[in-house]
Amino acid sequence: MKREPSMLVEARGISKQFGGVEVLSDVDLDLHAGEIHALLGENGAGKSTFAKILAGVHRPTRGTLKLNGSKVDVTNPIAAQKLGIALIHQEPISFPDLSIAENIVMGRQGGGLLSRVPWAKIIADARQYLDMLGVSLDVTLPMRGLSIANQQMVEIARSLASDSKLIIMDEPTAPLTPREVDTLFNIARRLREEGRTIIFISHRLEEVRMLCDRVTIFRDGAHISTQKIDDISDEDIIKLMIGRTLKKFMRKHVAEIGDIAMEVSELSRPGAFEDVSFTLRRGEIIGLGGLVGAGRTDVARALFGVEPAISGHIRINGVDAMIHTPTDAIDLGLAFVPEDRAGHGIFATLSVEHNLTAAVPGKIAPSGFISRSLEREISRKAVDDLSIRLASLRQPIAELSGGNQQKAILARWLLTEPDILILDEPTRGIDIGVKAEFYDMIGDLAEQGRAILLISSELPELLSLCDRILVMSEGRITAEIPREEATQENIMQAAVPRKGVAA
Amino acid sequence: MTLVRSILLRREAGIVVMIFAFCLAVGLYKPHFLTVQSLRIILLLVPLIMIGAMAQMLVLVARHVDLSIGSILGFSAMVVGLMYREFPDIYWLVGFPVAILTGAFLGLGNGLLVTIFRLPSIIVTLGTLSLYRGLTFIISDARQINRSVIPTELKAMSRTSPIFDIPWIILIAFGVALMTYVVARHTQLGRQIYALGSNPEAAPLRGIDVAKVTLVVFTLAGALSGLAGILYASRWGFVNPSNTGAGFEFQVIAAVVIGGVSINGGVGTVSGTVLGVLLLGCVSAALPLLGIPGSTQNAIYGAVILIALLIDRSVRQRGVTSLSRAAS
Amino acid sequence: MMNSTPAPTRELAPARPTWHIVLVRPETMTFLLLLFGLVGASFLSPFFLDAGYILRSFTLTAEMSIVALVLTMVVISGEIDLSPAANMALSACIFAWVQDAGVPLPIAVIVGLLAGLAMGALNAFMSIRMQLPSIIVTIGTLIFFRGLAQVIAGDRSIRVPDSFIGINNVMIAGIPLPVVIFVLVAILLGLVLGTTAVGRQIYQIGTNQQAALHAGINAKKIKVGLFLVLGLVSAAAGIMAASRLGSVRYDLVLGGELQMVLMAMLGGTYIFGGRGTILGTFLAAWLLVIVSTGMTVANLLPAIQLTVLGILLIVAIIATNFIYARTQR
Amino acid sequence: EDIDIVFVGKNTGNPYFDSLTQGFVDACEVIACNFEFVAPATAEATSQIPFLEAQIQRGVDVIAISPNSPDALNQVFQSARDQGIIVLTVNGDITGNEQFRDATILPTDFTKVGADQIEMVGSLIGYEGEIAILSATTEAPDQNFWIEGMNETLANDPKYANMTLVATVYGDDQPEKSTTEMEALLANFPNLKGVIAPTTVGIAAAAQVVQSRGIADQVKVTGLGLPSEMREFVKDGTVEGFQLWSPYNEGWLASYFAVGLKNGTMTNEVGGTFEVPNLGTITINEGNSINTQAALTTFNADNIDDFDF
Ligand SMILES: Nc1ncnc2c1ncn2[C@@H]1O[C@H](COP(=O)(O)OP(=O)(O)OP(=O)(O)O)[C@@H](O)[C@H]1O
Ligand SMILES: Nc1ncnc2c1ncn2[C@@H]1O[C@H](COP(=O)(O)OP(=O)(O)OP(=O)(O)O)[C@@H](O)[C@H]1O
Ligand SMILES: [Mg+2]
Ligand SMILES: [Mg+2]
Repeated sequence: MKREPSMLVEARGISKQFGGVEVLSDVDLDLHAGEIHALLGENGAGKSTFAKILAGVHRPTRGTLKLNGSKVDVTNPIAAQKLGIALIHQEPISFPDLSIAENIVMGRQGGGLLSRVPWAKIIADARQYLDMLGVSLDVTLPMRGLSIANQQMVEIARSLASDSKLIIMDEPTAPLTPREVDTLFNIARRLREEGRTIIFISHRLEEVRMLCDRVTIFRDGAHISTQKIDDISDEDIIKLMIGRTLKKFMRKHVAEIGDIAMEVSELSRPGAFEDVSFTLRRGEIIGLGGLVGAGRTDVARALFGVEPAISGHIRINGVDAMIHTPTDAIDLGLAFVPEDRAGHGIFATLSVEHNLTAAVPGKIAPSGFISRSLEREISRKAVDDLSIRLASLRQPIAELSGGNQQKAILARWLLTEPDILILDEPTRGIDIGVKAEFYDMIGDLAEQGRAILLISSELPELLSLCDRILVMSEGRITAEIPREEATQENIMQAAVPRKGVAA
Repeated sequence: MTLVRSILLRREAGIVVMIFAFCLAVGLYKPHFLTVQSLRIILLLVPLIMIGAMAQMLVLVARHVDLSIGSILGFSAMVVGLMYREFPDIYWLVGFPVAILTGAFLGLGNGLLVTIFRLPSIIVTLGTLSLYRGLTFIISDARQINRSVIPTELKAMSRTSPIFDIPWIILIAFGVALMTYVVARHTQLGRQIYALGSNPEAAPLRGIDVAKVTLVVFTLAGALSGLAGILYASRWGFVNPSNTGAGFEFQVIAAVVIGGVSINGGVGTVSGTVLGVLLLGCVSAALPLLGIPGSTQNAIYGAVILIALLIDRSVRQRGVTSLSRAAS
Repeated sequence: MMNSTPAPTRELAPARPTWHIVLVRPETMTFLLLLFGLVGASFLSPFFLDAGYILRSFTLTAEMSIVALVLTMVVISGEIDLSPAANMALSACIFAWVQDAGVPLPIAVIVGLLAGLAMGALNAFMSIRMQLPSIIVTIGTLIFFRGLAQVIAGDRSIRVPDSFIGINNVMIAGIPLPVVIFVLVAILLGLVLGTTAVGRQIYQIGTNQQAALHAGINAKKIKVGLFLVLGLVSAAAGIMAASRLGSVRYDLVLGGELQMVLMAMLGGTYIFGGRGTILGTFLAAWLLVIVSTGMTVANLLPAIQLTVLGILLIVAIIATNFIYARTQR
Repeated sequence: EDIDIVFVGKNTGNPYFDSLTQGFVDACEVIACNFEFVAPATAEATSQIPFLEAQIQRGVDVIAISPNSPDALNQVFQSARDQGIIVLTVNGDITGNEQFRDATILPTDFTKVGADQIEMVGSLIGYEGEIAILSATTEAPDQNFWIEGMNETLANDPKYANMTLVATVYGDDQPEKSTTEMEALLANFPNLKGVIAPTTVGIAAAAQVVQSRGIADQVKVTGLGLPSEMREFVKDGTVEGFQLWSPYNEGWLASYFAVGLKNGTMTNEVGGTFEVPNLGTITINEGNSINTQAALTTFNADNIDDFDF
């Protein structure tokens, strides 16, 4: 005899825009009381954003939420807390100077500002929750210096302490060891028995299958499907997650592969990546795939001299290169489009023009003084070449859409006439239309004889564009797959951390 | 982990060692420095700085800074002085609530500017440093409040004692330190101040009302500066529109930074601050005994701040190193 | 912060019209305030409106104004320096002390300048190399430099030779030399900041240091350079002040840091870096002179002046933040 | 036509100048002058300059000033006098730069202050024992001049043969520093009998230390102080006596002299004399220096209530 499950959360038409890009559109989702509900989707599908909306971190642009049948407005994290919603953030957040125990309770004790802190109880409770998780830490020590895994455990303990009806775990297992994952799962099941609801976000299908009751799949910010986990196969899940036809982005021409442009051997920066070696030839596009946090960005930053490697060699055009700063790299003909566009790419308040010419001061100011006409001419041409859509060269770049900002960054680098381009997630957060233009541009660049290292978390992108695909996992290159043999499955295989090896 | 903790612990132990070493060195040369009498001198030097340091500590822990506390001190002292002058018959203790409320009000002004307009506190308080000082001149008509105006009972607080022959103002200063300890360590407010300074981005995600806490911190700092203002009148027996409290903020910042309060927020203890204040007191008291001209004092303060900054950084650096070690 | 603007219109948003770009900016506010100040001061006192007097009054703050011009560049690059006033005093004291001890004048000047450079280097070391926040570092060095000046000069005023006195009495086309120097430095720095690649990079560093780094701009080098130039110019300003006053004491331009920061802020320099112009600071320097001279010649209490300074500073940052928020979107 | 007189004080909020200013104000109610008082917020060397420039611009007739610097103001004085403005230094002079002012009005004959102060402390301690000086800043010209006089008197006058000056320290005219210096004196010289503090901040701080330690019968504090600040210490027996002059009379005399000079009824010749109501006949001394009174006034429990400055 099965009872009709009671509904805890009903989300209707939830949408969210960031700076003009719609990252969630009209998501409907029902959550039953006492279920563990998996949320799956590719990187950037909008899972975290949806979670943050439930937890009051973001306000939806449109849409309504019902909790236990009554409409609620989760205006901020405090409100969410009061409604019994707890979120374990994907990147653990903490107060590094406060003790572990305090991090577990901070902000959720009642009482006014002058009410007493019940230290003994806080410490005892913290111990109890961490014990429950099988973690032995001195809870009176400050958070600072805790490993990511332990930070994650503290976050989980925090959500347990909160006594919430809905606990959202955003990739909680990413930094954990298998033993820790087991403990976490046992606790999650116990919480389910207590009638609480858990949203579990993960990229690891086997985990989802072990733990969850139902699964929801997001793709490109849209709700694709919700099913009982037993009713759907892994293949179907992956198909629903990836969704697109690969043909759409097929690279039209394959460029002629030329000389070795860059040769990297045994590059290491302990803590970030180890023993990275590969060669990159002119006209070649190498893909660098892997899960988020695999260390790909760190490799790119090391190659470009932003955060140089500790050991290993880089040879450019057959000559040993010393790259300590980006200036060194630029002089050697490298260019780097960083993944964090707002943080590392654009000068938001400066004009498009100033942004375009930032890396080529010598070109616009041959005599030391900037020539306005030269600058205008160069910028105008760059804008035309990449068909960047803008109202005026003098408008602040922040007023452009994300895709056009990204094109401007690429244009900036093309002005340096680089031989080697490192593109880190160049299409992240830009719309499908511009994406296609980007793919064409990348193909054209290769055809011009440039060497390209393309870091991407989107498998179709890698599959359709790259001549070879390197896969990284936990800071090491775990596979090198030629274009002909590459499939989503074998890339994923190499990308997923091997159980037991992780620590 | 324990490494970080032991360094932090050593920070306070380090100041204690410095105080002892300094006192011993001076004592070898001038044995008089090691007497109870000289302890009394040191303790009488520090009450105002101690109270100001408690105020500044709370502000710094919240990852702000208040440069206007000297001007708030001056303004509050002037308000009380004017009150005593205009209403000579008023009960003298009324000065305390008046000074504290005046200070709180000015502190609230800082807090509002910081929270409403989202301005950096350092610039806001640089502005109010000048503004509040100007207002002090205006309300006083640029005239000093003379010794005869300050009630005898108030002045006597710097001499007379209820217990163990320790003058009232020293007791008050240590009382304030104790209260700050209780607030910082044992109230929600205190912990939220630390949380806010430790990670301002995380604070709202963790349900902390950032604006409210910020306002309270600045108001509290103002109130304490106001208290220091009336104690100034007690200690020195006059209130001068241009001198009273001038440069106070720098002495206080020196004491607090020496005491191990991090300029990056989140870190700082009352005990460290008290020790920092005492160390400065020892230095101030020892200079004349050693015959070192008072004109070197500012250079010494400045150098001490710079050195404390470097120590602060190296402690943090080691903290970061141990973090990356733990992560790898 | 978490609100978002409607997406599709964003990309197509028309560029601001030219008049908007030209007029809606902090410098316009400064200029209007300047006119307003002129009119107001003329009403306050009949003795005010006299070009000779205004120029003479400007000479009194010309040294600080020159330093404020360089400080503007430091602030645009995303740092701040509160120590230049103390640097002026210490450099001037060292200069006067050295020449008082019998060192020939030109060498004494060089020693003074080198001292200023060393002070700039200390600031650069602490804030750039050790990566400590420059605002706190320079509060420390402010106390330290002033304290050292006090150690050197005590309460004494050190005289400079008569031949060295009187830079303010040298007239060029009827304009006192310090004012001429100020104008020239303003033009020079305006050109550097506005038309050279380095100037452009200063804005880029101040706007987004990480992005600048990723674009191959050597932010550290430029910032260190700015601190050094600021140290050197402060020293030169201190020595100019010595020539104007004929003697030097440790309390030279005591509290001048507030005025310098005020000049930069009032001219529309953005406290968080990336925005501001030399023109703005140039106008603000005149504005301040007019405001304070107007009040002084009307025999207003200095108290009122302090109050007005404080209010101006706060209002200036609020207004600048507001204007930038409006034009930034 | 009334004569416009401006007095530029060292700084605002300095109680000493309240009384001095009152002298000007009262005189200008009697004789034909307009008076204004201005002063910078801080007593820093250069802070008076804008105020002087403003007065020149206003075209006043007489600038009276208590200079904050003995030499930094020379250039401005020069341009004032070039415009025919009379420059009088009041209560302090620009020693070594006398050519930049017309005359100086000093409260008393400074050459006698040292001797008077030694006599004062001698009378309090029975002309026997260790004494010390707590002065203003190390470079304060007036104080240093008086201290020189004290040293000479001690060395040359047999009356004081049993008194030894053990230390001269400087409190920089700040209450905190003056207090610690006073405490250090007591610590370093346990047999100290008397302290001369020839500065108003110093004497109050010294008295406060003695009061708080309750050692008024062992250590006698004297020096130069304002009756309004010292009244309490005199009344409770902490201080038996101290000295000063009348700042009021300085302002009073300065006004009469200024108006006289401007009207041509008085001259600025060394050796010349003129009459001032209440003060009698005044002589212009060497270096165009004028004194308002011949000797210091001594204040004690008997007369302190007669003075309100
Ligand atoms: N604060 C923000 N501002 C602008 N864009 C954002 C912001 N947060 C997320 N995005 C964008 O929204 C999209 C969805 O991001 P979200 O973090 O929800 O993805 P996700 O499904 O959690 O991916 P992952 O598996 O990588 O965690 C991405 O394109 C991301 O770049
Ligand atoms: N800003 C940062 N601060 C601290 N740790 C970071 C930061 N960025 C990355 N990391 C950590 O460094 C490691 C490697 O991350 P990296 O960004 O290089 O991975 P990635 O494979 O490039 O991921 P992505 O798909 O997000 O680009 C991860 O453990 C990650 O948590
Ligand atoms: Mg996510
Ligand atoms: Mg990456």
